[in-house]
Amino acid sequence: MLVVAIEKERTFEKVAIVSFLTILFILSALLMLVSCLALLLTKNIMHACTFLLAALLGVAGLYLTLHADTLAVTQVLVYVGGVVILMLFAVVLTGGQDQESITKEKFPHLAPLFGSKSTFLKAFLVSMIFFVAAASLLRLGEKEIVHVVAVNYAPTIQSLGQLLMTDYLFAFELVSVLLLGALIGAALIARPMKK
Amino acid sequence: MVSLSSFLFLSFVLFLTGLMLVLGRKSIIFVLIGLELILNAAALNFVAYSRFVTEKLDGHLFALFIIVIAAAEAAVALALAIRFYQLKETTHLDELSELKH
Amino acid sequence: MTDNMPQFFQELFHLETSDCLTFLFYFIGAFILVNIASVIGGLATYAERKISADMQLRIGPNRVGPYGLLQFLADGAKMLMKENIMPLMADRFLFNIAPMLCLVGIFATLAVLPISGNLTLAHLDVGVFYVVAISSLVGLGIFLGGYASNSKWSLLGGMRGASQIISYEIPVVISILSIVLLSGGTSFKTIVHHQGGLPHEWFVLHNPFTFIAFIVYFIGSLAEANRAPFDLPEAESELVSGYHTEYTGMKFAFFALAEYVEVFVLCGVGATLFLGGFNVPFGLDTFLSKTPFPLLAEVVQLGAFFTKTFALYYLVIVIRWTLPRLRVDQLMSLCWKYLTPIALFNLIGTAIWMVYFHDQSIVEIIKAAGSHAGGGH
Amino acid sequence: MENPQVLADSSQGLSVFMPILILMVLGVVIFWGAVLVAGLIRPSKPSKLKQTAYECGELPVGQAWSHFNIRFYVTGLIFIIFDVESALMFPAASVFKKLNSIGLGGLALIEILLFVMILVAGIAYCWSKGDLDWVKSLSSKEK
Repeated sequence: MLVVAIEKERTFEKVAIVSFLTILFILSALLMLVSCLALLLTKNIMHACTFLLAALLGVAGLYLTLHADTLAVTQVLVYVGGVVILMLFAVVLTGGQDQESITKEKFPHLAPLFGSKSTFLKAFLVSMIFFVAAASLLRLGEKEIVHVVAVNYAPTIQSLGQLLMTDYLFAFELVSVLLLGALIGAALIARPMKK
Repeated sequence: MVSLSSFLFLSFVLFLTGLMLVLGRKSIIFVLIGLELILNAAALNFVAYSRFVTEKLDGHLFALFIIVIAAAEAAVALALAIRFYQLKETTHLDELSELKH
Repeated sequence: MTDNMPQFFQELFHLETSDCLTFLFYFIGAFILVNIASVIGGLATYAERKISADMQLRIGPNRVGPYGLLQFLADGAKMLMKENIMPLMADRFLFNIAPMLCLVGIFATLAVLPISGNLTLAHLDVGVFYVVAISSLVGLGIFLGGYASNSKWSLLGGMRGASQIISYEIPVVISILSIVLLSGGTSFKTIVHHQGGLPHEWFVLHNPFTFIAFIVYFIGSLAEANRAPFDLPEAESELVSGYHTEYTGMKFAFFALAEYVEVFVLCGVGATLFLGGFNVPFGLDTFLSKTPFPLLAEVVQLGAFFTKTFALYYLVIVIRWTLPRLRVDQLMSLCWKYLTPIALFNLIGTAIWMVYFHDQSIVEIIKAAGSHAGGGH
Repeated sequence: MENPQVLADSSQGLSVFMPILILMVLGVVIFWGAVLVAGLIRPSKPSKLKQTAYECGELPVGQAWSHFNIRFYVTGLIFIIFDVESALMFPAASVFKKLNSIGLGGLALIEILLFVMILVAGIAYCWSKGDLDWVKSLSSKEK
């Protein structure tokens, strides 16, 4: 058993066992954070789509650590195999990446939020520090609840399908009507214009 | 230790990145990327709470519906972006100022 | 019955189960599987050139190694020596990422390939669903490859390749759905468990709808791997080998390797879904697993899986040298106007068949009718 | 081995995803390893002419990122609607056999039938409006 002390909780002495769960969590969280940061810094829109792809794969990895394997696979199938490819098509169809995508000029009359990239990074860092401080403050009070997963919490594809077909049946049928609306609407919009 | 607060932190970062992309960028496609991230942050929260607190599968189904509707929304939004490009030959949002093209 | 591969070996060699030992077994298994898949990809190029030579009454490669078997190693070495040229205005970051995406997408599907009862690396609960999802990374890699090399031909090839792959993914997924409907689970283990060893127990002969689903799956997977009559994106004559025109050296080799390994994975999944995967006829594997050498049962199951997969692979290669190439509009209308409606009505047909006949296959119905008629006199 | 908190193991032990992670990392390592090794072995004499895009020998004309027809997007659009439909159908299909065995098969069949038929109506609309055919020459439409 690879026993490595990751962090000593202040409230109680707990040696974290490096299990695959923690490794998977760290890797996917790292992938997501790095790609989120890269998304903020990049100007090239194709790179942005690739970093979006990496962020979505990171979120799929996080779903795995939450034992939600069906959701992770749906996320990969729908987002990675659909939405990102659609965005790449849209980027190519809207003239590649020659437009300027970052607000270059400063908006004196508007709040600094619409400032240049540097203000964003400063804002990002300040909010990070604020969040970490708040989390650590709150954590003092929060005693680690020993958490036992109930047996019936089995997020397999069968239990999800059963819930979908029985309790959420109305939503299941409604989603197909929504998809029909989206299909007809988008096809109507994207039809070549008759000049 | 992997606990609920770590997932809340991660979805907070996702939400923040999405928000900053939506507000700070001037190209339509960037705004849509930011939107996708915000939707993902919400879905991640649902699953995290369903795993650590409620232990019921409703969170999973809600996240599934979020993914489905986000995909349909992205399809329509990108169709609008392409039509906007056909009319105005640019995707810069400042051109999107009049109601009638 | 142990549930995953490391436990099987730990019991085989009577080791105590431990965390890093599981990781070690998984790592060795993954490494061996990757090498086997690459060698199969290489041998596929050799087999393709040899079979096409036979069909055109000429002798295929026979210089390198006995009967030209090491030809693919010679090609690999040549690729290593080729200079890596990147076009001037190309997008350097995407240019390198694209072949890596293809490769990672294909290697990730290998984890779930159901080679045999205990030797498959990961018996996922969502096996088939996972294979469909991860193999959509390839379409992305192809599009980025086409876009990044900054030439009109490769961009057009990349867009055509990506739109062909994503549109043919729909008939493939819907025909897989009718099999999931029939076997009541997306994990490969339950799908194979519901099929027997003998052909009449396979899903392909279960009912007419699954037979049509097999044909739709086969055509769709041909198109998804850019093979045979659907290889327009890399058609030599029109688009100057499409999206990987600007790639030279090892990156081009990895694009080609990803394509051949993808055909192997799609044939393997097709054999598992429709032709009974690693089921051995007459229950030979259960008999062997009781003998002191349980590994023999695995070897027999491996043999069953690989013969079925290579039979499908041979069909893919023969089709390539018999059918002419489709035009783009024929290709797209075939997918959307013929395959997708057929696959959708097929799905409904399978559901109706299951409700009406209570999941019985044709053979069982005939037997039941026969025994009923016989016993009824 | 498992996280001590998750006592009652839910669907599958998380270690079943370990080979997937290993294979993905292996793919990346093999790709970059081969490219770097090849970088050492092979000659590298970049020249202006060698790095121009290949246009059957002539000098390339115009920018690559030119304007494209929209039919690529319409195909992608129809794909994503059906992709999402199949993503929702997978959980429903994997439970159909169990529902059928306990006698609820007819009800489940009607649900799936309704779900699929609504989307078949969508594709019928696109077919009738000519979105599915690849070459949309408007002139042929008027004749």
